[in-house]
Amino acid sequence: MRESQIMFLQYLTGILVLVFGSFHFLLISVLSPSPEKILYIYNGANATHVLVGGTLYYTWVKAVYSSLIWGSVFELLLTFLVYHVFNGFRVILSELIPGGRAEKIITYALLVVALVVFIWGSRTVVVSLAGGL
Amino acid sequence: MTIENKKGWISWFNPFKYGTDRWMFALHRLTGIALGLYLIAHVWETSNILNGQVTWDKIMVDLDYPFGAHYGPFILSLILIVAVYHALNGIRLTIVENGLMLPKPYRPEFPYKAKSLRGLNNLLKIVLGIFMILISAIGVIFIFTGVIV
Amino acid sequence: METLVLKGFGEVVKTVTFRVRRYDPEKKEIPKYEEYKVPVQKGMTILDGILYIKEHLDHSLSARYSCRMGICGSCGMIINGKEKLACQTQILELGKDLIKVDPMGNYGIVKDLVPELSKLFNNHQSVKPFIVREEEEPKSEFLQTPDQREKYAMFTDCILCGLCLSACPTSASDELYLGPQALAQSFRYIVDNRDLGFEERLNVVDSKHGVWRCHFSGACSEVCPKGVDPALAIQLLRKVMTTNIFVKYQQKGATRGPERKSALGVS
Amino acid sequence: MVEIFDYDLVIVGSGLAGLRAAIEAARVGKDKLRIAIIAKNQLMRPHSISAEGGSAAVLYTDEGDSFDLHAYDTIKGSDYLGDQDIVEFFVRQCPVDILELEHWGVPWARREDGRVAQRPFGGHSFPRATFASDKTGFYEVHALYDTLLKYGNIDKFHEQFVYDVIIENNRFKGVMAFDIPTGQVRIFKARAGIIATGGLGRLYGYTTYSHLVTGDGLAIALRRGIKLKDIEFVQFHPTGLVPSGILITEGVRGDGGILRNAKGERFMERYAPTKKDLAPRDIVSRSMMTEILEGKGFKGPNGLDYLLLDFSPIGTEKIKEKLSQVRDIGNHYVGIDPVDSPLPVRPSAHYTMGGIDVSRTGFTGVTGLWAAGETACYSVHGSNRLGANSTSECVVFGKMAGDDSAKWLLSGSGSIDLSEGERSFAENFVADAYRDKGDNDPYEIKRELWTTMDKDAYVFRNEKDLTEGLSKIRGLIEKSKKISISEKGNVYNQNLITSLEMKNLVELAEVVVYSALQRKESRGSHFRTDFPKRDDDNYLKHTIAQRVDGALQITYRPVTLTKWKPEPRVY
Ligand SMILES: Cc1cc2nc3c(=O)[nH]c(=O)nc-3n(C[C@H](O)[C@H](O)[C@H](O)COP(=O)(O)OP(=O)(O)OC[C@H]3O[C@@H](n4cnc5c(N)ncnc54)[C@H](O)[C@@H]3O)c2cc1C
Ligand code: HEM
Ligand code: SF4
Ligand code: F3S
Ligand code: FES
Repeated sequence: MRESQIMFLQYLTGILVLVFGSFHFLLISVLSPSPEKILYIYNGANATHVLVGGTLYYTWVKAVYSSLIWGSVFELLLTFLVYHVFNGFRVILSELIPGGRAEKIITYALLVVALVVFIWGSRTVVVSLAGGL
Repeated sequence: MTIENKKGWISWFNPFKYGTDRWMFALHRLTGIALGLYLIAHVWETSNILNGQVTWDKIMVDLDYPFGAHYGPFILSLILIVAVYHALNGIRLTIVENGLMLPKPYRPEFPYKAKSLRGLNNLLKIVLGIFMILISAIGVIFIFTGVIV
Repeated sequence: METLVLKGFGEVVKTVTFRVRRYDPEKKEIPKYEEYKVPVQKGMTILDGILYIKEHLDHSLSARYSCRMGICGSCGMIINGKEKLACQTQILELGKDLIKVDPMGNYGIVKDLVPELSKLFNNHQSVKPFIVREEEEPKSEFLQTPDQREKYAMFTDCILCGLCLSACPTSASDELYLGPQALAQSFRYIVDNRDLGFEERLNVVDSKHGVWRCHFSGACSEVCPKGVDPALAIQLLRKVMTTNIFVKYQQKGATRGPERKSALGVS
Repeated sequence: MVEIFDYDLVIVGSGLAGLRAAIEAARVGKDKLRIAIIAKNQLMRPHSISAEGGSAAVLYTDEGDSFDLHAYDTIKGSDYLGDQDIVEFFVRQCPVDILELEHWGVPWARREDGRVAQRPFGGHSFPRATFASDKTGFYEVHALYDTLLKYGNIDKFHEQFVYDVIIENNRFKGVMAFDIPTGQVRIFKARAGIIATGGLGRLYGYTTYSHLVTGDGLAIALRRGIKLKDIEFVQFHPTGLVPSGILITEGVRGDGGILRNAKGERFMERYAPTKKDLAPRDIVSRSMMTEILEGKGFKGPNGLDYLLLDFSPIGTEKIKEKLSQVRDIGNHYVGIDPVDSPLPVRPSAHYTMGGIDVSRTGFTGVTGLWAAGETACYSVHGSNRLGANSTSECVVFGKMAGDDSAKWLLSGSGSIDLSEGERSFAENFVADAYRDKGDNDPYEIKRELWTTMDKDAYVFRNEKDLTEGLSKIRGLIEKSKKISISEKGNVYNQNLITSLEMKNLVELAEVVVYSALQRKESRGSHFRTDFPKRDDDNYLKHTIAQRVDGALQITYRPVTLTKWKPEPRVY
C-alpha cells in the first residue's frame, strides 16, 4: 500500500475510534445494564471498594459481553484501535530507527504484537458471545 | 570528520521556543503512546471476564487500590483526559493534516507570521479546547460521583 | 523634512557576551562553548557580531555567510535556542546580554558554526525540483494568470537555508525524512501549472519517509525566515495525496501564449 | 597529496552565468561530456542571488518596444563605450533566454492575461525589465540551480576555493582549488574551462555586493597574463541602504519612488529633466553625491551622509506586492518600514563593467578557456551598465559560453597531461599560503583597502586622490606579502581564504586605480572632477590592462561603432 492509503486509514480509524469509543464510554455510564450507573462505590467508614452496585460489577460486565450488539461494537472498536495504535507505533518507531532492515523488523514485529492483541481481545468477545469458557 | 549534531527524539518533547502546534504535537505523541500502552493493558484486563467472578473482582480491586489507596478514579480520570485530548486533537489533525480549513497560498509579508499556524487552525484549537475541557469535566465528575450533568 | 531615527551604526551602545559553540575536528575535542565580549553598535546583526569576533578576537572561528541581506541562505544558526538567520537578527532586539550561538541541529558539523548540509541538498534534489516537461524552443511563454501564479509563488521564496530541518522534530530523529524544505518544493512544482511531473514525484513524496512523516508541528513555519510556510505546503500536498487515492490527480500543463516576434528574432 | 579530477569541462562559479553555461554545455554535450561546476560557496548561493530589480528583454514589440530601442538605450547608457555589434547581438538574444527561464520555472510576474509582465527601469525608454517581485536574481538562480539538478552529467562541487588556473603554452589545462570543508588540495583537470566568478565589488567597503565577491577570477586572469578590459569602470548604485550598503532596488524608482534631499526637494528634476529619478545610475549617483557634498543631505553614521528614498507615491499595496524584499530589508536593517517612511540611501559600489577581455562567445584567447558573466567584459555595458541588463547578460552569454565550449569539446578529443611542475605548484601554493611571512593581519589590510577605495576611487575621482590611493594600494600590496595567518587548521579555514581573497583584491585595486588614473576624461561611471568632460577624440576606446612579466601594462583598443554615432548624453 502507498503510505497515503495507510495513513488515510489511520485518520479514518481515528474517527471511528472516537465514534465507537463514545459508545464505550456511554456503556459504562448511562447505558449500563447496572441499576446504579456509577463506577466506584466506596464504603464510607473504612473506604473499602464495594463492587456490587457499580457498572463494573461482574454481572453487568458479563451481561454486556453476552449481548450481540455490544459484542460487535467491541469487536469493531478493537479492530479500529489495533490498526490505529499499531500503525501509530510503527510511525513513531520508524522515525526513531529509520530505514534499512531495522525498519522492516520493527514493522513485522509490531504486526505480530498487533495480531496477538487483536486475537486476545477478540477471544474475549467471541468466547463471551458463545457463552463463556 | 564532521560530527553528528542530531537533536534526537528528545526534541519531540521539547516544544519550547516554538509555537502551540509544536506543543500539541508533543502532547499528541505522548498521549498516543500512553493510550496505546493502555489499550494493551485494557485488552488484558477485560479478557479476565472469562476467568470467573473471583478473578474479576480481585482485579477490579487491585487496579483500584495499587499503592495503598484508592487511586482508581484518579487513574481513570487521567486516562480519560489523555484520551479526550488525543481524540479531539486527532480530529483537528485529521482536518488540517489533510489540507482542510487552512489558508490558500498567500503572499508572505514581513514579519512573516505563518498563516497556516493561525486563522482557522487556531479557531479549531480554541473550539476543540473548550470541548476538551467540557468533556473532561463531565467525565471526571462522573467518575468520581456517578453524576452525569 | 523630519530626520529619521536610524537603527544604523554609530557609537557603541553596550557590550554583549557571545557564547559560541566551538568544534574543530582536527583538535579531536568534543564541542565546547567559548565566550567573547562584543561591543555592539546600533544596527549590528549577529553576523556582524560574529565577523567582529573573527576579525578582532579569534581568527579561527568559522561560520558560513555571504550576502548579509538574508537572501543567500548561508548563515542559519541557532541563536538563543531558536533557529534564525544570523544576518537578519539584530543583537539589540534580542534584548539579552548573553547570546548563545549554536550551529543548526540535525545536520553534521563541519566546524564551529558550519553545518554539513548535503542532506538538505540531496532531499531537495530527490523531489525533482524542476519543471518536468518536454523541452522545446522558447518561442512564447506558458500562460499563467496572476491567480495561477499565486498558487505556488510563496513557496518559491525558499532560500534553502535549512533552518526548518533544524527545527522540525521529525527531522531530529528520522534522517530519511524528506523534510519540510523538500516537501514544500515538491508542492511548489506540482501546483505550478507549467509542470507535468506529479507522477514522477509521487514515489518519493508519498513514501515511508515522505510527506506523511510530518505531524504538523509547525516549527518549520515558525522559524522560516522568508515566510515560506512549508507546513502549509505539506498539508496542502497531503490534500493532493489523499484525493489522489480516490480520483487520479491530473496536471493539465499550461498552454502557450502567442508566439513572440522578438523571440523569433524580428522586431 | 593533491586529489586529481578529470573532466571535459570545468565551470568555476555558480552565478547566473556559471549555472547557465553548465546547463547549456550539458544539453549540447549530452552524455558525451563530463562537466564539473565548482564554486567557493554552496552552488545555490552565488552573489547573483542578491539581484533584485529585473532582467531586460524586448518582449512587447507590439506595444512599441524594439531591438533598436533596447540597443540604443544600452549604448547611450554605456556613454558610447559599448561595442555596438555586441550590443545588437545581445538584445536579440535576451527575449529567447528570458522565455527559456520562464519555461524552467522562474515565477515571473504576470499580466492578467497570463503573459509575462515588465516594469520600467533606469535608463530604459520602455518598461522592459522582466521581474519577479524584487527578488529576480534569486528566483533566476534557483530556477537555474533546480534545472541543473535535472542533468546527470554535471558533477556539483560545493565550497571549492579556486586559487589558480593551469595554462601551459596558451592552452588551458585545468584549475587548482582546495576543498574548503577539508582543506584538501584538488586539481580539476579539464580540456576546457569557463570562468564565471563575478565582479570585484568587495574592493569597496560600502557596497551592495556579498561578502564573497572578491574578484578572484579577475585576479587569477591578471596573474596569468590574460587581458582585462575597462576595469576602471565601477558602477555605483544610487540607492545603497545606509549604513550597510545593502541594495534597495532601482525597481523602487521604476515603480514610482522618488529621491529627496534634506529639504524635501525632488532634486533629480534638476539633473535629468525628462527621466528624472529613472536616469541611468551614474547620473543619479553623481547627482546624489553633488547634493550631499553641497550639504543638502542628512548626517549619517560613520560619515555616511545620506538622502532619502521616498516610497509614498507607490502606495502600500504595490509596495507589499512588488517590493516585498525591500520592505523586509528596511524593517530588518534600519528598523524603518518603507510603507511608513522613506529609507536612507547613498551611492554604493555595485557592478564591475570591466572584466576579462573576451569575444562574443566568451572566448578569452587562451585555447580552451572561456569567461562568462560579470567577470567577462563583452563591452555590452561600456562605461555604465543599465539596470536589468546584467542578469540578462549573464544568461545570454553564459549560454553562449556553454554552447561554444561544448561544441569545441565535441569537435576534438584527447586528454590532459599535467606537468609535474603544475602539480607541485598546486600543492605548494596552499602550503605556502599557510606560512607566516610577516606579522600583518589580513583583515587589517582589507579594512585599509576599503577606506582607501571608498575615499579615493568613489563616484568622484581626481588626479590627486587617485595618485594617493595608488601609492597606498601599492603599500598594501607590499604589506600583503608579509602576512601571518594565525589559524593553521585545514578544515574550513576562512582565515586562509580571507588572506587569499585579500591578496586578489589589492592586486585588482591597483589595476582599477591605475587605469582610472590614465583615463583623463569623464565617461559613464568614471567621473574625473579634473576632467569633467567626455573626450571622444582621445578616449573613445577601451582600456586593456595586462601583466607582462609582472609589470602592469595599459593599452587601448578602439570601440566598434555601427549605427549610433556618439552624441551628448542628456536624459
Ligand atoms: C545587490 C545587487 C543587485 C543587482 N540587481 C540586478 C538587477 O536587478 N538586474 C540586473 O540585471 N543585474 C543586477 N545586478 C548585477 C548582477 O546581479 C550581477 O552582475 C550578476 O549576478 C553576476 O553574475 P555572475 O554569474 O557573473 O557572478 P556571481 O553571481 O557573482 O557568481 C560568482 C560565482 O563565482 C564563485 N567564485 C568566485 N570566486 C571563486 C573562487 N575563487 N573559487 C571558486 N568559485 C568562486 C562564487 O562562489 C559564485 O558562485 C545586481 C548586483 C548586485 C550587487
Ligand atoms: C478517539 C479518536 C482518535 C482520533 C481522532 C485519533 C487521531 C489520531 C491521528 C490523526 C493520529 C495521527 C497523528 C499524526 O500522524 O500526525 C493519531 C496518532 C496516534 N494515535 Fe490516535 N486518535 C484517536 C484515538 C486514539 C486512541 C484511543 C489511541 C490509543 C489507544 C490512539 C493512539 C494513537 C497513537 C499511538 C498514535 C501515533 C502517535 C504519533 O504518530 O505521534 N489514538 N491519532
Ligand atoms: S523553507 Fe524556509 S526555513 Fe526551510 S529552507 Fe526554505 S527558507 Fe529555509
Ligand atoms: S516542523 Fe516538521 S513535523 Fe511538519 S509542520 Fe514542519 S515538517
Ligand atoms: S548571509 Fe546570506 S542569508 Fe545571511
